[in-house]
Amino acid sequence: MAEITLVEAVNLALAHELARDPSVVLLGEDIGANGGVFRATLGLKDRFGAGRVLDTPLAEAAIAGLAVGMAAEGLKPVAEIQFTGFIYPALDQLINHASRMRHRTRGRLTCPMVLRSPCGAGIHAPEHHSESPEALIAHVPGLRMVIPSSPARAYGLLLAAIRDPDPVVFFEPTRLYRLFRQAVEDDGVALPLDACFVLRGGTDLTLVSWGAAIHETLAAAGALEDEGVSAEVIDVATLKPLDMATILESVGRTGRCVVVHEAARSAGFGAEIAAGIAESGLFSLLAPLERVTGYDVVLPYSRLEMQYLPGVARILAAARRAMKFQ
Amino acid sequence: MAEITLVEAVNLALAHELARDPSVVLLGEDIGANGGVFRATLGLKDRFGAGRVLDTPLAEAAIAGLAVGMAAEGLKPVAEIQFTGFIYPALDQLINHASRMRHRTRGRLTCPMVLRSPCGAGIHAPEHHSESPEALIAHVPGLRMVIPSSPARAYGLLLAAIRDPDPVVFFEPTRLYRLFRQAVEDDGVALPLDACFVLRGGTDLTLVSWGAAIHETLAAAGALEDEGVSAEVIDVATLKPLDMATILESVGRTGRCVVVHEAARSAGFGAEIAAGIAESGLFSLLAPLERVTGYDVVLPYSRLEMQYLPGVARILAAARRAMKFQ
Amino acid sequence: MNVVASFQVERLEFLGAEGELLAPLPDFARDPEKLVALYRAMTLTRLFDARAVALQRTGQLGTFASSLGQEAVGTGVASAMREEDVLVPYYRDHGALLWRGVTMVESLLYWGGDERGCDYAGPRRDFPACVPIATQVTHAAGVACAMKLRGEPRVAVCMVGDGTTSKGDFYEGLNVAGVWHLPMVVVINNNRWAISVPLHAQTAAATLAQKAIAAGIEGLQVDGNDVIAVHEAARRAIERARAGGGPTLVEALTYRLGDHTTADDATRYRSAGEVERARRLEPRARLARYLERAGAWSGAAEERLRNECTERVEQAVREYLAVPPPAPAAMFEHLYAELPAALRPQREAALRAAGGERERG
Amino acid sequence: MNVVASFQVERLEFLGAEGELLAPLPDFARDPEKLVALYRAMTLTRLFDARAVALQRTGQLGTFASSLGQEAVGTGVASAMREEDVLVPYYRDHGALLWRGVTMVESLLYWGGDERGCDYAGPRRDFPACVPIATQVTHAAGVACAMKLRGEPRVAVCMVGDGTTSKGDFYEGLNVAGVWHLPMVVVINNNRWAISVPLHAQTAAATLAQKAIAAGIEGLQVDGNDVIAVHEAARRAIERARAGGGPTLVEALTYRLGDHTTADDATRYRSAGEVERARRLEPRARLARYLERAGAWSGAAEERLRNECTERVEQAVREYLAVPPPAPAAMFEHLYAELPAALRPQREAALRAAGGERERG
Ligand SMILES: Cc1ncc(C[n+]2csc(CCOP(=O)(O)OP(=O)(O)O)c2C)c(N)n1
Ligand SMILES: Cc1ncc(C[n+]2csc(CCOP(=O)(O)OP(=O)(O)O)c2C)c(N)n1
Ligand SMILES: [Mg+2]
Ligand SMILES: [Mg+2]
Repeated sequence: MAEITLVEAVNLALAHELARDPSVVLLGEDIGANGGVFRATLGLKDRFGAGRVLDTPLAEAAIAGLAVGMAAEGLKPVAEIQFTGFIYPALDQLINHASRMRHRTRGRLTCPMVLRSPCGAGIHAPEHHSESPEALIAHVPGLRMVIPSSPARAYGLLLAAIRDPDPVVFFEPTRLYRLFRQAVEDDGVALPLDACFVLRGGTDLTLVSWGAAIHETLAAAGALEDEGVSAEVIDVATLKPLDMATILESVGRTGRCVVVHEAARSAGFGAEIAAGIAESGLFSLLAPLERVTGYDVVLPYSRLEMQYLPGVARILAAARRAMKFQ
Repeated sequence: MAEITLVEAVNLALAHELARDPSVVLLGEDIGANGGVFRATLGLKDRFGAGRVLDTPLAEAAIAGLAVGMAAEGLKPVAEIQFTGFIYPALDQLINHASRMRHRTRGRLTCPMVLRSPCGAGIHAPEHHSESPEALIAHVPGLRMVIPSSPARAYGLLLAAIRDPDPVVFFEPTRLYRLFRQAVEDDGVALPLDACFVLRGGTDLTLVSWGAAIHETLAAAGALEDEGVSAEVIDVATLKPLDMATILESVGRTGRCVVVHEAARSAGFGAEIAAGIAESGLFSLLAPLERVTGYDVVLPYSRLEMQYLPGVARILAAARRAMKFQ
Repeated sequence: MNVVASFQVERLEFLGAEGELLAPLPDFARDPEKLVALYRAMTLTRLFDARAVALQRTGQLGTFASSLGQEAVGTGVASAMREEDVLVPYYRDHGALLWRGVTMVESLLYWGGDERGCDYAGPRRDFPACVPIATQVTHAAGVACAMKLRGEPRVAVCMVGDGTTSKGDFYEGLNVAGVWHLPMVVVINNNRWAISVPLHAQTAAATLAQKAIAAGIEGLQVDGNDVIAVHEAARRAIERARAGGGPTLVEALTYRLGDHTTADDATRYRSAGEVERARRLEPRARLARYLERAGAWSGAAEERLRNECTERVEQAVREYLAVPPPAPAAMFEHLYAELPAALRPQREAALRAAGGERERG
Repeated sequence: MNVVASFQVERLEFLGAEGELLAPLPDFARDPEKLVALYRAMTLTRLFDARAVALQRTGQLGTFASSLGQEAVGTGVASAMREEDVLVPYYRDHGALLWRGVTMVESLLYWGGDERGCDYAGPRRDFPACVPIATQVTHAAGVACAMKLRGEPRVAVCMVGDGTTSKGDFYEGLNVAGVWHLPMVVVINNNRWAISVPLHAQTAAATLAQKAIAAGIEGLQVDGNDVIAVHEAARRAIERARAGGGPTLVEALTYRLGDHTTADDATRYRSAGEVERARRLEPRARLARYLERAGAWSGAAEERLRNECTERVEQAVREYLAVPPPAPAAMFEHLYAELPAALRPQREAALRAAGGERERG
């Protein structure tokens, strides 16, 4: 079984579905000969032809709108927005159309599309290339919001996203694209789109995160272990619909919870998890909930981005506060 | 002192600032001769001229982008998006430019603009005319997000928004536009943009809401009084930056909190308030936090919209659950 | 300076304002039966439309967008489509929807605030009316792209208003259609107003057809009050698209005789004189005059048609009014193919809340 | 069919590929000193640009977008502006920025990931480089609108790429500029590629200048490797705009000789032959040949210029590398005019976290 990177896992899943389902079509900027600016679609145009892998003009609203039209007409478009910083012109189509097509036509027309986009900071990219707008998507009824944090989950979740009969937004953390390799079998087995993943069991503290921040969270859990603290780490993976049950079960056991995400804090998706606990797990809490997030500031240019990101030290500080709380 | 409606208060504030500050310019679709589809800009073009009140072509991205350009060049544009359902094409400009202009130029260029937009359901409007996307805005660093719930607050907050040196998004609940009248003096006195309003004191329970839902919340507080429950009602009004202190102080006294909003629940702004309490007011809570919100469904067409909205009965049920909780 | 490219915009018209012939009729129009069919459809559209406005005025319908005076556009275009083509309409396309087989009951349900009105029993693949301006243009391009990729001889036909041409996605859609050579036709109902904004405040372009030039596609103007011209222009464009000839932009010049919608009051921003002048050019009377002169229509036929249409409209209204409101559970149906487990508690809460309301009510 | 509108797109060019004259020179170009000034600016731009690429390759700069081969566009346009005009550039406008007085240190800071690089000490009202494609076009329209409303004889000059012309806001901005008759000029750096997408896959339009027709504004094409043509076209357009003549779209035909950015590898998607053919048309050598023939330039002058530019560039690089990184508190500065109370705890947490890092580091 080959050890591959996350971006290779994305490529593998796309190839798998292109081969399996003739209605799958990829579209986006520079995804053809160039194989995508991160090479997520490398070789796919050569292998599946220009009729399956479409280089679009530079127009994100059109990319999303094309996908809506294709999906309603029976294709399974997998659209790429080159960076999440350029997804905003596509939001209108996602919110006003993709999410509603099935509902407003009472199931007559549907929108089985995927919108992939590389997200997140930490790769010293130019401005607008490091955004994490997942909370915006997760607020929209009718959409699904998925962010993998490992090659295996990228593969399995992307298969599931493409096979899902409804629109799925799929963010791929650029910081993880080539961070590490993992054995991934091209077995076509999808992962569930309605479940968190418990990456590490623990009894004293629940750490909840998703995307690239999972890795600082896991590192923090490792450091906590050295301090004698057993931290459970949950990768939310699918933010919408949210598997709150897994989180509540964990917090019910540990009584302490730190949520970690890269996006700005206010009205970030961490708030939804905190709210879910305050509603349904309140009295299991032994310490105040903590959020370790990007600050509520404009994402700084690259020289300061590491100061902005929730690093291991900040996660550890919050975890220690939670553990010390009496 | 004249008793006026909320939409008249908006008009009054716009007129006041147009008269006071020659750099104020209004722009938007149908705001001129037509006075806006809700008449918020009624008479202003006649009074201040076509050089101050600009009817734009039908292009929301352009409206927002024009405002950014005008603001950076020293004007104070007050742009109107005809309905919040059509704000999505403007988000790119709000998120990628308006919110960042000051930050990325280290204060050299700034963006003192206001983006007004009628929001919310309950007026039996066609689809896309009843949206409440305030949580999307409230997530964006560098923006302010304001929603008034009475004529007086509309007047005072809009004055403040226009005078603010940074970009402010200002949603006006259409359901309140003509729901009731209130005495509003045209005294040019602005209200603070960083404070909640305690509309009603109470000792047993804190009800937090904003926009049109304030009125069902107040009605519920009235009904609770009849049941012997003293409910405090807080109008958040400015969602970003959020005055969490006022909410925490109240919940610290009452120990019970219900957050009410019209928007869909998941990752709605109620989550941020719940998170703030779970972080900083956890152990004052005597009952689980409750959110009474729009469901996580596509906003239904008008025949079902009242079933979607958080009505008095649903607020009461939640309040009673919170009160009964031991 | 050297000229490196030149362009012309042409206008197609056959019937003058008095129903007189301005040019030799195209083939299809030589058969009076064909024209009578168009006339009947335009008449039904007009009566349906007026009835819908009346329903709104009496609180029995939501906000409604009348197509008064623009019936030749929808009827002319839809009648040039094949059944297997896909219509991507906007909210003012009653004539096109009726011709495509959307029922009046469905339309009334839609405007009455009931999603079931978009579940067309007839044209299953046609899109529901689009409200967010211009967003439908990229949908049509997506539909056309699907057709082209599958090698199907089908065409996506998209309807837009004049104000719509100012919006970015209108242009993005045309540009993609051009470079991908898609089987797509975009028809502009140029009714000269976008709510209160007249065309001259919308764009400096002398014609809207010339917007095609930016996308490198075919564009032409037709007299949108001349159903023969509209049908002929649409037919040529659709058949060219079907044959692999690429997309076309058709600008149909007409006039919005009514208010923008029932929520609007057009007297606030335009003169009665302008409306009166435009009324003299309206499409139904013009075709009637031509047909009468051609001996294909009569006062008696007109009366029969009106009665028949009125009866059909009233029957639809009765059926519409008898439809009970959707159950609250409908909010959770068709949200996703299957309701996610996370949403079940909300659904139950909604049903409880609705039950409570009913008990109290 | 009647023709209701006709349009032509013209091309302006003066210098051929060998530096030969194709047409009588415009007035400004009769003064060799003026041309030498342009040549010097293009040379500085090219050397700066190459040094920036080298800095990136050695890890001393972030991703950088070279303007190699397109120097005539930025220099030609900016040199036609007045100081009080406003430049609204995109990320590939090094030549224009330099001419406007943005320092090389500022540019390097920007590309090095430091916001202070956008705090231009020189052109205080010019916009920083725009990264989200096409969004700057509506900014320029807003700037131009402010100028017009205040009655100022100033012009907003906006730079875009060829791929940019596919995006909706490009078109929305042009359309607004047209209907409001704004003092705005949009210049397309048509370098034939948008990352890996060649122009023919971007649009079916034969020229990009014809996109002006959709907006009802002036449009023309220039040889973008001929700085005289670029300057002259920009000058005419800017002065027409200043005089109240409305907006113009200028398409400058050039070629992106380098990779899209330092993160790109253009050999993946285009042939070496194509690049070689384009290199023969590049703007600097062409102008040098003309100036040499005109006796206004020499090998010695060239050497002096290179040395001088290299020294200036190296001095800027040294200054850039000496700038310490911004303090973490900078994240919270200039976020709002005044930091809201709600954000103070976050600021303190950030400073604590940064302090902690420092202690451990
Ligand atoms: C994106 C968007 N912005 C604003 C509106 C509100 N609105 C509804 S119709 C309309 C005018 C449309 O004019 P036009 O395209 O000419 O079509 P017409 O209604 O005249 O047929 C506007 C501004 C909308 N529906 N969508
Ligand atoms: C809205 C948006 N989408 C995508 C990108 C990513 N991107 C950066 S440059 C570029 C190509 C731009 O091509 P063109 O307009 O021709 O300018 P050039 O870089 O060739 O000068 C793309 C797709 C972006 N910056 N903004
Ligand atoms: Mg119109
Ligand atoms: Mg280019």
